[in-house]
Amino acid sequence: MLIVASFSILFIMALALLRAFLGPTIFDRILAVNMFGTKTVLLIAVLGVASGEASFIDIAIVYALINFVGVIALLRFFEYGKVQAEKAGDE
Amino acid sequence: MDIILHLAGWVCIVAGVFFGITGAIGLHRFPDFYTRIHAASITDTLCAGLIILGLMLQSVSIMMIIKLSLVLFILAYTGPTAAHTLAKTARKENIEPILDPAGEES
Amino acid sequence: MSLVLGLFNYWIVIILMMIGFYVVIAASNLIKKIIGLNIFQTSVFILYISIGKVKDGAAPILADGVETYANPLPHVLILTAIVVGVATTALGLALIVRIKEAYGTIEEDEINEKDGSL
Amino acid sequence: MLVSTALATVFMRDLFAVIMLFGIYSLLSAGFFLNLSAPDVALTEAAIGAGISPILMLGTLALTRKKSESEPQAKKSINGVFLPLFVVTITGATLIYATFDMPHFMDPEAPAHNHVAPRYLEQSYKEIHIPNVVSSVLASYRGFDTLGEVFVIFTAGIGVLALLGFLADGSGRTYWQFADTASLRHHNILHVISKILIPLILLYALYVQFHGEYSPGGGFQAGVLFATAFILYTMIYGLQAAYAVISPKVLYWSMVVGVLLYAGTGLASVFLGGNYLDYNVLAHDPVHGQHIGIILVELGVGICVAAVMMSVFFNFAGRTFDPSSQKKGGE
Repeated sequence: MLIVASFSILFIMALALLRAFLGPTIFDRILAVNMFGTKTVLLIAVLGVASGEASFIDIAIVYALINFVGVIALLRFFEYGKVQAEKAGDE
Repeated sequence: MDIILHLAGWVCIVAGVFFGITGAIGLHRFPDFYTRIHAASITDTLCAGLIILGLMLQSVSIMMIIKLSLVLFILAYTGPTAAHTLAKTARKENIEPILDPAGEES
Repeated sequence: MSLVLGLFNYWIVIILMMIGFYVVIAASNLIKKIIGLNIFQTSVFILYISIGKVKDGAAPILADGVETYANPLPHVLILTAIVVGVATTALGLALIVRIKEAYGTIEEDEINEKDGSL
Repeated sequence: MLVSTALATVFMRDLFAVIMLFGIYSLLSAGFFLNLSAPDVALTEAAIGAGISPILMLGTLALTRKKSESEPQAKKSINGVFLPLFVVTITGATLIYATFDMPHFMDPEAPAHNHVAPRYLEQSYKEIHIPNVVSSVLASYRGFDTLGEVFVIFTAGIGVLALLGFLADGSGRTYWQFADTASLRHHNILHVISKILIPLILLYALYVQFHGEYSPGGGFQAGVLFATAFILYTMIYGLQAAYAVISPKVLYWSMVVGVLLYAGTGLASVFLGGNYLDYNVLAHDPVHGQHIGIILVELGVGICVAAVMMSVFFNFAGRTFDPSSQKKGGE
């Protein structure tokens, strides 16, 4: 049963990946990346419970944190690049 | 008692997976960026929360439950924040939402 | 059939490696080249880790009642290799920044042109 | 999962958003490592592949990007596409031919498993008394290798500093822009949340550092996590605020201190009558000595990695368009 759960999470991940490829705007991609990360966390948690190893959950925690930082970084540098492009355009 | 917990866990996991799949389909079917954020954040919070709750009900060791609740805590904080920041930045970048409901048909 | 299943991981590694290799050769953008290098690197990591996997083996953290473990040696090597990899990537990116400042571009052809015209 | 990993990379080269996809790719490969029962490696790959390296690449991108960014891709000649493809196909075919001699996947009889690995697995608990074999091999049996790796990281950090310029004076003119113009200062919710999250990440990094003997983790991962917390802080509050918390000088010194702590542990064991990096002599009985040695060494690694990552990030973040180089680029 947990196998079924993990496979359906994989399916969701595939859909999110597709959105990341297709995404018309850059924000769609970031959104898909974020969702993908969350689903990875879930997948690891499911695998951890299925195999009964508590140490897998540690990794899930790290993923959750890092994923957030990554998304913020994407947004951050997107804005940053915009500001610089405007500045370069002004000169 | 054990069986009830087990069953409740499965119900949570199945519901979570259901929400996840609907959200993922919504991510593809919805017409513009803001509705897609809605779909994605449903999967981020509801699906993730339910699945982890289900796993907590399933798991045996107390350590694993503590760690899972930590994961739940972090996800509950980061998911909505990321979605909010994303939406705010997108609005600043002048991504237009589709406001006219009839426009969806075309 | 067992041949395919037994060697599947190597093939995946080779496909990944060749993709990375292709990107390194063909892409003219220097940042893309670095990314290709990273893909190549990751394929090597996967190769090592998949060598380290033993059938039914648990993660190499000793516990009671577990008989077989995965081979810890590749894990150690790759663990350090990942960190070293990111350090070298950072060095490469720093070089790119300097190239951009010196040449005003990070496309390989344009850099060659500029060198030729000097 | 394997197939989707390959798929991800195949599509990756098409788009300018490759960096984002590269983050996904790292996550996938980390999940793959996890499946292959290598939690330590998965932890490292997650922290680095999904965190640090995309951030650094984005930093480079932000520094080097100009308005015309996707234009040059269209003008690839046939020669430029098919020749590499040809070379790649030939090489790949040769390599696949070579795999027919390789031992099968998950085969316990493969030569890799019959060399020193069984000894590590059987003896290390007796000799070192640490459940996580990866940690004990990393810090003790292969201490020399790890020392070398730490020096490589240290050197790379120095190299980046040399290339992107020292900013030790703290008040230079080039990086004030970064702090003012674009920090995510207007996002109030983000501020509050990251105030909660940053201590959590720091705490977790310490847990990974000092619990590394019992669960996946150790100096490398902890250092990266630690750096990630500071990077988050920098991204949200701006560079000046980050300098106020931890100044570049402290970073440079802690880089050196980390390496010296590692090397010094080795020297200490020499002075106490053992070999270099032979921790047995550090305490009255060997097992205890090994514990002390591993903890010290991991601490050194952690400090060094964290300091290098942070200073590299600060260098990238602090670098903005220099007006002079801007003019040169316009010519």
